Amino acid sequence: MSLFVRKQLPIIIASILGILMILAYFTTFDIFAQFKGIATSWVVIVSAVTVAMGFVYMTNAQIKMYQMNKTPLQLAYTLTTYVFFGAFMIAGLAYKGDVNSPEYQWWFQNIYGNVSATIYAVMYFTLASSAYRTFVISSIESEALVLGGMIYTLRQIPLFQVYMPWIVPLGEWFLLVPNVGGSRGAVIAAAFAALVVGIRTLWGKEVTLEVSS
Amino acid sequence: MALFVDVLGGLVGTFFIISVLSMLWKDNPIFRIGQQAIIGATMAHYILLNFKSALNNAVLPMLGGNLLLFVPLLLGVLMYTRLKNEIAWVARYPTGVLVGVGTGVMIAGTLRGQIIDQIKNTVLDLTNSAVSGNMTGIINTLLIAIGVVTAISFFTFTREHKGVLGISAKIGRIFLMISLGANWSGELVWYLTQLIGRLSWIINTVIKVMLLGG
Amino acid sequence: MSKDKPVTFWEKLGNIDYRWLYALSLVFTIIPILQPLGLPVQVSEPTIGYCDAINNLQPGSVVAVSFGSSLALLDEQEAQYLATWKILFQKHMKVIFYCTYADSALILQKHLGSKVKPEDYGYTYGEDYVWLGYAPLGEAGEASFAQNIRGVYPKDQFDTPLDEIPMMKNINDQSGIDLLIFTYTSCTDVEWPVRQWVVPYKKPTIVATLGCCGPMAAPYYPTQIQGFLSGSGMGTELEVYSGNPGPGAMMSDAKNLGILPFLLFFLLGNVSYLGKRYAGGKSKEVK
Amino acid sequence: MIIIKTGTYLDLTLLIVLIVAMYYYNKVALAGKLPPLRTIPAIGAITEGVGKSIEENKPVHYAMGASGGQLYTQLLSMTLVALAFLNYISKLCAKYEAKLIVHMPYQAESIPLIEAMVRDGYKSEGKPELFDPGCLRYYGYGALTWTQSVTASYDTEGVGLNLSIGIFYSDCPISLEMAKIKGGLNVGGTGRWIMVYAFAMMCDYVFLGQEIYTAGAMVSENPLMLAGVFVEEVGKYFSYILLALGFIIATMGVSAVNAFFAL
Repeated sequence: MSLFVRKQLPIIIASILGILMILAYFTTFDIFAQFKGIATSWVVIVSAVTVAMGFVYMTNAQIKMYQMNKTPLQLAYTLTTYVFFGAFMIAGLAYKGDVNSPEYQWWFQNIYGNVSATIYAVMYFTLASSAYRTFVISSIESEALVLGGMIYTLRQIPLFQVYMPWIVPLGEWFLLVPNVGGSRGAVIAAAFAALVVGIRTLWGKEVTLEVSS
Repeated sequence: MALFVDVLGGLVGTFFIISVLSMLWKDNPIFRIGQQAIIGATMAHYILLNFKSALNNAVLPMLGGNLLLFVPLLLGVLMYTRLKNEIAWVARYPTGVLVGVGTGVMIAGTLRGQIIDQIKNTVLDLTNSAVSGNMTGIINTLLIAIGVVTAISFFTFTREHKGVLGISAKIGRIFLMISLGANWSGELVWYLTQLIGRLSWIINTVIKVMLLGG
Repeated sequence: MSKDKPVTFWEKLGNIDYRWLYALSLVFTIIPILQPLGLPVQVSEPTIGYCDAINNLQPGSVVAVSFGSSLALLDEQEAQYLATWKILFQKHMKVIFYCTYADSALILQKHLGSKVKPEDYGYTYGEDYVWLGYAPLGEAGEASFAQNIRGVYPKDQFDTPLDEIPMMKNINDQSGIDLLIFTYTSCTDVEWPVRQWVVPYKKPTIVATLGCCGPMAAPYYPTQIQGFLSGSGMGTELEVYSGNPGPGAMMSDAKNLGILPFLLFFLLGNVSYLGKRYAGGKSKEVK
Repeated sequence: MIIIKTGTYLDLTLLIVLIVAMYYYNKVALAGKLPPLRTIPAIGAITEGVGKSIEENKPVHYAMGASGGQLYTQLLSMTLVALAFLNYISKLCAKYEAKLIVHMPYQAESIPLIEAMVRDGYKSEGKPELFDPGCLRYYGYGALTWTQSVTASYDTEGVGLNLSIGIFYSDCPISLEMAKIKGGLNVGGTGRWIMVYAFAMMCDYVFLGQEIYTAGAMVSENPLMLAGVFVEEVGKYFSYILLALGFIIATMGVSAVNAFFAL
């Protein structure tokens, strides 16, 4: 197959599609808006069909882990993955209503629901330990970090709201004035960088895509 | 008394909560069993949801006569060529389609939502305060505007942070740090609530109600 | 934790094994769950505004609840929801529930099925409240709902066409709704009801969200939204203000105590830093 | 006939300004006349971290976020930057023969690009045989399985350098802190401002917000990517001008401001 077909044509397709999407945003021509509607629904389908590839790579990783550590315990870990994979697949396919069936929802709520909620809980610990290490008043910048963090933390704890009522307006002020100023500036700056990446992609000069070719 | 299936659900849920929390202590078989189980479970969930979506939104409508939907289905299948080195280049086509559409969506959304609207809000906040004559409001919104300008100046890379730019960048960095602290704080207390919620569920629902019948 | 072994007292103070912090946090959080302490709560203005927006409606007014809740984040918002449902039913509002997130239907099923049963307040399904099921609306969907409810939800959760539901006979769009309660978990979503309900129709609106999303909602209060709840803290405030005890009180107690180990470690970290800086050379080594 | 939608004139102006600036700076870059950029300390820390990994005989971990493979959303630019860094770290690992582990995001559609970046990294250092497909780890759907699996990987395989760049949500507070606790050198950043705090607090070296894009250009050493940094600066000047114009128009009242920004 020619170099053009293997390398350049996919990049040209990306550029053309991107430009058409932008025309849908800027122009009054209905045809572009219709095209945008079709294209955005198509990419969801492409993505959905691709999903089983994850299973291949997951299996690769499981094999790799077992090769690195050939013990009965590691084998048990690996088997656990496939047992639960099978259980969810069966629960999701065998019952009426598939993923909405009570049987599937039982699995989903008791495992997925609890684990996802607990993951957020674990973050409390990681945030607390990182603050123990980092929230040290050693420079103007770190003082600003500590001030923004601690005052708003105390503002959210009911006990401090009652016994230190001034913390409420002060916490709100930090949140609604310096926080808004800083974050708006950061968002704008990052947005320009994102735009440049976008324009470079349309130009056909995005290095990432070139490398992948 | 709670139903057996509820009790079983409670115990399974409790096992997984303890499994996740145990990773804070150190690596252990309970954590690893839970972690591996979740990989399998989420993989299956992801496949089920997506294949159902592909079936309902593409395969069935295509069989119903909308032949154009063959194109995204084919593009999706072409992604799998990545698995074989000799034909891996074919996967660039569906990737190009995704990236092209994504770029257009990104540029259109970023221009207004993340740049022009942010500037508009900065101007409008100050204008509204000035019109209302609220002195505190004017000072606050002026501070926001200063924060915006100086924070942007911090992200200047083509010149060294010296002179006026140095001062501005330094002020901007202070605004940015306060913002980081506030973001951290908002999430810390939220996560604490999540911790309370899970512990409360184990103690008040699983132990007291399901097991002790309270 | 630094890789080098701490030598001085000050260094050791700044290098305590994190697991002590984790263990103390767990213990301090569990105490109030086992034995609620009933520590006081101060009710804030946005919570009062939220509650009063419902209280000020005439009995029989129609309230639409856009319910976008997630199972994983329920701990943060359940107190808000349960107190809100209770207030709505106590005040005899006619309620239209519609779910905008996949998990929301499961949550609502549990709430209305066992935790706050509308029937206990003398409600009849289809006459006093309806549940329109789940559709991933997004902002465009919210706009469509305001313009034509049947266009988005032609049937209710139980597959009954809306035209066959008595309560929905004369309710076709936003004009038949007196108040919107919008619940969400993605901070920027607060803009949706503002853009699609408040700006075009001046519809009274209140919102409920996560604690970390409060700052994004605050700028819209009180000019565009009449009140807002962010996090379980404000859920507790709503329980207190409306006189409907719920899970929030225990949450607040646990928060009050659970945060203390962190505050202690924060102080230790700073004492360690100051000690190292000002007395580090002279400090006695602790073996 | 009006072909441009009302309400997009300002957007279009900004886009044209950026395109013209890109054309200009691309020419300057290809002529080799771009001035040097301000240094970002975190870039140097990446090489330092690879050295540390080799010294300690531990792997280099690369993470682009549990949801970091978004190819058709508004966050696409961050995915592309993360891929640029992946290519860079692959080259470094190939060059110094450090072991690399890539924790892939759950979006399976991004896997071909990820694999291509790593393969290219090894190939461009002349050591394609060192590439091990088993280094690409996939963990199923969502942040919860990802954070747990990444933590398990730190535990069982160790961590020398943990480079985390891309789209991060509530997954990074666990992965970064766990890498730190396990003795890893944390370097990273995200363009999502709401999560930058986690990087600022848990990383030894951090890229604050936009810095990931600039650093991405610097590590690529590609003149066109470096030219992009100058284009971004032009954009920032545009935003200052827009802000100043807004304030001038504000003297005519709130409705004038609304009318101007509705252009």
